[in-house]
Amino acid sequence: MRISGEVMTKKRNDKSDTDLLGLYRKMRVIREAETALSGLFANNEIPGFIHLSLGQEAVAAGVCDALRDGDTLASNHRGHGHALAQGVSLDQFFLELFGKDGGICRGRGGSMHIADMSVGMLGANGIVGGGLPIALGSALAHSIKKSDQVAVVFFGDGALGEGAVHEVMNLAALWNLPLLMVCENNGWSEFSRSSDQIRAEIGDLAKAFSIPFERVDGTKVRDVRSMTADLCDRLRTGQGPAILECLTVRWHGHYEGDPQKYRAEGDQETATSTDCVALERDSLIGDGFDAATLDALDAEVKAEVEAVVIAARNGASPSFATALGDVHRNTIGSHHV
Amino acid sequence: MRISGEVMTKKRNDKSDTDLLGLYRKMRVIREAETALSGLFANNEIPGFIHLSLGQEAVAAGVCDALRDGDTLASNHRGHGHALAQGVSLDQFFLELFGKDGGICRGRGGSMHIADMSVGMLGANGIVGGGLPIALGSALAHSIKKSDQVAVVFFGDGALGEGAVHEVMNLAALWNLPLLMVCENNGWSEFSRSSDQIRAEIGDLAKAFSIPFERVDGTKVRDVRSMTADLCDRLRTGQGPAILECLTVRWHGHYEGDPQKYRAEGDQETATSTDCVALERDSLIGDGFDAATLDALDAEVKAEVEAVVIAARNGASPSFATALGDVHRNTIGSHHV
Amino acid sequence: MSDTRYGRAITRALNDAMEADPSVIVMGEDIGAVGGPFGVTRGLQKSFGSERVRDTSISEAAIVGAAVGAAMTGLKPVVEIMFMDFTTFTMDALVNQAAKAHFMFGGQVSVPMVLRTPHGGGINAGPQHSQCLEAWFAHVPGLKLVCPSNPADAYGLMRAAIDDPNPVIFVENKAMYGTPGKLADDPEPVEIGKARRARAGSDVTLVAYGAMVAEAIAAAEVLSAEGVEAEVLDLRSLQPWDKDQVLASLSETHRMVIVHEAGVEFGIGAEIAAHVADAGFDELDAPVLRVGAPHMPVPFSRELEAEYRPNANKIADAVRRVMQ
Amino acid sequence: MSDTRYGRAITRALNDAMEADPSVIVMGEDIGAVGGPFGVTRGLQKSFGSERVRDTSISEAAIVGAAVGAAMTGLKPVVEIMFMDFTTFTMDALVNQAAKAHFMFGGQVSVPMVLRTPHGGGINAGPQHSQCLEAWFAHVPGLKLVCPSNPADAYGLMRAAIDDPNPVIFVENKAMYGTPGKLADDPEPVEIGKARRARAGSDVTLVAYGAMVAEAIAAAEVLSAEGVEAEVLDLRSLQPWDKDQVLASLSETHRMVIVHEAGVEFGIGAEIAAHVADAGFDELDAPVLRVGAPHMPVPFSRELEAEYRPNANKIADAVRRVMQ
Ligand SMILES: Cc1ncc(C[n+]2csc(CCOP(=O)(O)OP(=O)(O)O)c2C)c(N)n1
Ligand SMILES: Cc1ncc(C[n+]2csc(CCOP(=O)(O)OP(=O)(O)O)c2C)c(N)n1
Ligand SMILES: [Mg+2]
Ligand SMILES: [Mg+2]
Repeated sequence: MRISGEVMTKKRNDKSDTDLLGLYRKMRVIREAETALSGLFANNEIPGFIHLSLGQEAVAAGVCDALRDGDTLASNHRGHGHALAQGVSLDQFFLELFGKDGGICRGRGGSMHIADMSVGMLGANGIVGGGLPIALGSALAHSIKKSDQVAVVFFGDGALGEGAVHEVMNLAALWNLPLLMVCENNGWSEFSRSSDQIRAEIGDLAKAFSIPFERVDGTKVRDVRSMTADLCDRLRTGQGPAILECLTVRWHGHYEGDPQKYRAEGDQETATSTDCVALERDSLIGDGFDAATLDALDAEVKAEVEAVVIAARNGASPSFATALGDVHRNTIGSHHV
Repeated sequence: MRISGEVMTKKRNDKSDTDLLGLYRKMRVIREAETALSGLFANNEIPGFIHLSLGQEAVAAGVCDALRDGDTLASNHRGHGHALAQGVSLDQFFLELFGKDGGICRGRGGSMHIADMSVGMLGANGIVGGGLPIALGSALAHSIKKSDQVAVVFFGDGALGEGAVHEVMNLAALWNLPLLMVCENNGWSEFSRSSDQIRAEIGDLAKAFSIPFERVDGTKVRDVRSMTADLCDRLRTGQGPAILECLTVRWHGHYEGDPQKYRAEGDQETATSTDCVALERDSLIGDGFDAATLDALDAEVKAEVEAVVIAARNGASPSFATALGDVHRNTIGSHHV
Repeated sequence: MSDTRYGRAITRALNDAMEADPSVIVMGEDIGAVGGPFGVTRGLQKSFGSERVRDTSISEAAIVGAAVGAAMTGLKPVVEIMFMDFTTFTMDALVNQAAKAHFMFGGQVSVPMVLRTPHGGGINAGPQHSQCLEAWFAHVPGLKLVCPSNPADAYGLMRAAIDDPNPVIFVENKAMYGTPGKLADDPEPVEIGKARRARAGSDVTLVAYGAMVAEAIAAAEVLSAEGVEAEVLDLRSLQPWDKDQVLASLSETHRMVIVHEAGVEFGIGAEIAAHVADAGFDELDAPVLRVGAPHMPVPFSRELEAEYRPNANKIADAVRRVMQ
Repeated sequence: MSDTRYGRAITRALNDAMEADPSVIVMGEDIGAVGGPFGVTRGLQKSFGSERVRDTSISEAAIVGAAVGAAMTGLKPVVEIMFMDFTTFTMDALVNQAAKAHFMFGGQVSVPMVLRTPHGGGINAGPQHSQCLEAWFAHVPGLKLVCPSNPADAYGLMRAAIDDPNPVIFVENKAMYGTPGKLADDPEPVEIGKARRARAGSDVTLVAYGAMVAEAIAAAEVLSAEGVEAEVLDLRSLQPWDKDQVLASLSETHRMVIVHEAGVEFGIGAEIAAHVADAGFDELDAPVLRVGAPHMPVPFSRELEAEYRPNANKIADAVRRVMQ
């Protein structure tokens, strides 16, 4: 079993200084990485299409920061933040988005398929709702192995349209599994208001399945983090699954390049007026951190992303023959992750 | 459009004498037909496998009796009662179960696929939950055509495991469709207690989707009928979908031949101690019908079933060439039912 | 005649069908105001309202199942599944319900519905947004299956698909939405089941469909310079497919190469080759070759995807092999 | 050596695998106390408990998806899907998730899971409980696919499938659960991808799998009396399949008939015939024929189903055609 490994920042439940800075740094990394990606995409440097989580960084950072080594995570199409917060290395991340051989998926997956078994990241997913059954199974494995690990899955408010999501809620409850289902409610399902697609509140569905449910302001990273930590504490002691709804805002279009004509006048401006990264920066200042420390951190992250982008852009291309030889895992060899 | 046609008994919302006798007769027909089938199956006269609804007759009779010409109905694997109550002719029903050319599906479908467009019966279904999306679409058609027809679907308590069922609840609510979802809760999902499979009460799910919900004692045919009629009145005036849960009992095994070793000591005896047909007979006696009238009706139904069985057994076999020529509807010709 | 594009021709077919028949409705995810991510339904909701041009939740299974029930109740639904990869969710509704209802219910009812969906690569959409899964549907009795290669056929096949009383899977090629072409002022339906000779030739028959028709023609031009004249047949319909025309061409050329973007193994081309190896055996002067994708998921990166996809070069190489 | 049956051999394989490896678990609908409607998992829950032999709700999509996640997290799940017709609900989990994870994630992870499911007719189970849908899975890169024809292979292939680090679809034939046969006292896995010569012969090669192997042998016996000696190859694995052995046999017999219970059109046999029409072309002395079900849903009635299914007579007729 290789599910374990390094994480970007030490994960702790206490709120020491390094911890708070580490948490903030996670958000910063996501912000800088995706801001860079937005430009690169516009410049036609990134193949395919990408869904940015700008505005939603606090959810990814807050949830993943509360996890422990060996926990597992399944994500969705808007998964850059989840991957980075979970500790996927920044250079392998960018190499993948550029489609390079050094990418975490060797250039075969791209934005919607970032996975990194060394940090328990079981994969972003191009299929809406696709991560939930996978996370259910991962939680089942934790439970059967009698470990105190948890499985976490991120999904959007629009994913409630998919039946399998409801199947998973039922089975997680029925089997009392350590599964934390994190709904990132940004109000949108692609080009539509989720309220035009989904008639149920997730909290009411949770109630119907007798699953403990919490809702937090997903732009407050500390609230997200502490609520996740609390819920995971319960999960680790065999108290069954939980659902966490994080109210958040989508700054950009559904995908980059989306002209967003469907978005009402001023809506995007309202959304971007809530900046979870800036909010946390203000909190840190309020806590007594000095601006210079934070400026330095910001600059360092920015420089790191810039350096990584330059390296990734020039990464080696993947070999077709290697890819073709990798459709199956060879029968001889390790059978496990 | 051919959805319309004869029905077994006139459908009325008042409770006149003929009406009550008609309602009782429906239950009787189902009881006799399935009792006969049980014997025929044991005798290896019926191909394939069959799921009997003995004990549950009041649900089928009560619901279907409240429907109107032009309403549509989708059913499930335990659908004999639904078909007969909806007005599928007894001889075409038996011919189908024997696999004969004169069967309502020309011997191609059998027990799990009884359909009769002339009475709006869109089909039993071998796929658990399979009827719900179909009924949703039928309700959509009623709605788009601005008719006041309703679509009804029967499903079991075990079907709540299927995600598509939840998708349908959401869409029916979202689109405010005239869809009545009737859950026959017999406590069983095949060889398991449904409570060992499903963590949510259907009433709580209904609530989560803001769908009006009612629960009735499904062994009381008059209660089922009047609740259905009330709900359909609402549906016909554009007030959106409803869910009706009918508590009922499964007398026989999941399928005929099921040894039911999983059933606790005495459980089946308890189940069969509730006889919805006998209950209604008692009610009729209480209402002043004399036993002789009812005896005559019972005898008549029994004789009819016996005659139909004899005829069906000797029905002509279907032609393979005809079947092979019927995979598609010919392009030239009617495009509608 | 007017200029159009592959995607716009489909839009027009939907529009014309909705105008001609009030029972035609269109459903799908975000197909209304925005017209879907590829814009194929753009403008329809404005013309026909949100009842008939209906946005749905992300519920592919229920939507396609609902199309079955709606079709049984007198509508003619056209459902968009945003990427063919998501038809994985619709298999029960299509295979166990739509495909079988006519047969299984003794011919009582038909299911006049269309499922539109784009397949194929070329835009680096990665392994879950690029698949060509049409072989699955061709194997299912009761379904029809078409895949146009140009705007005029896209229009004509869509009209025919909507008119057809049976469930039809209408496969679009997402890299071709912008492909230009001509459309008659009063365009006709294209009969389902009939191939089209896209290029005449006497030395070898190239059988293709979808995006590979243009590649086959390009290969034929190259080969022509080498003295080999390839006939190119555009299948257009995959189930049923035009056995007669394929065999007739073979009996002129005696050589055949079958081309599709989908994976070769157990793909559409396998059936055509197998049929030819039976009914056309005596006409064959060379092995039947197939050109298609290798047996691997569609890779993301530009280089990998480019090498993954079949193209004129690979087709020409295959023809050179059968001409030896 | 001991006497066993097809179904019991699978039970024993599951039992032995669970004993050998605590990471093997079994999941499905009603597979626990009752052992499933066909009794294949009977006794396992008693031996291994309800954690490892786990009853599920009627939620095929989530169960198979959960198997993917469990496999990624170190378990080796074996999932029962009660009838192959219900794999329609599992396509996303299998095709978009299980099949692609190893490739799409750059080789980081494997998905060692098995999906067991019975296909086929013969018990008048009707159009939604009798389908043979294996051709779909053979077309999907990343999945393996096997279908045993006898108890010993059922055991050996199941052990190999569970040991395999990739997702394997294990197709059982529901009419064969009671078929008797021998099993070694200490039976070995059967390598995936290797065919088995079920009968030697020099005049024609019959390629079959599953229930049709016995029919092919029966046909061969009849033909033998007519002076035609048919070699019968039991494919056992369908993806990958044993191209070498099939071509080797062809190069001895120069004639081939391919047989399966599934529909002929776009079925497994199409790929085999197509491959032979390419790589084996020079060895062929006669058209390649296929025997399988006609392109229609599986009908219910006894007469219709009997006529629908391929059998020894139809196989013998096809052989007589290629011997002309
Ligand atoms: C099965 C499936 N259906 C449709 C899509 C197309 N699609 C991608 S994202 C999306 C909207 C998802 O909304 P939500 O889950 O709220 O996530 P968000 O984009 O808001 O983060 C849709 C419809 C898909 N990828 N997969
Ligand atoms: C998709 C699907 N999965 C599994 C089955 C097998 N199956 C048939 S009926 C049944 C139990 C259904 O229980 P419920 O819905 O409560 O109906 P009941 O049999 O109690 O009337 C199962 C598991 C099936 N027919 N279809
Ligand atoms: Mg959203
Ligand atoms: Mg039940």
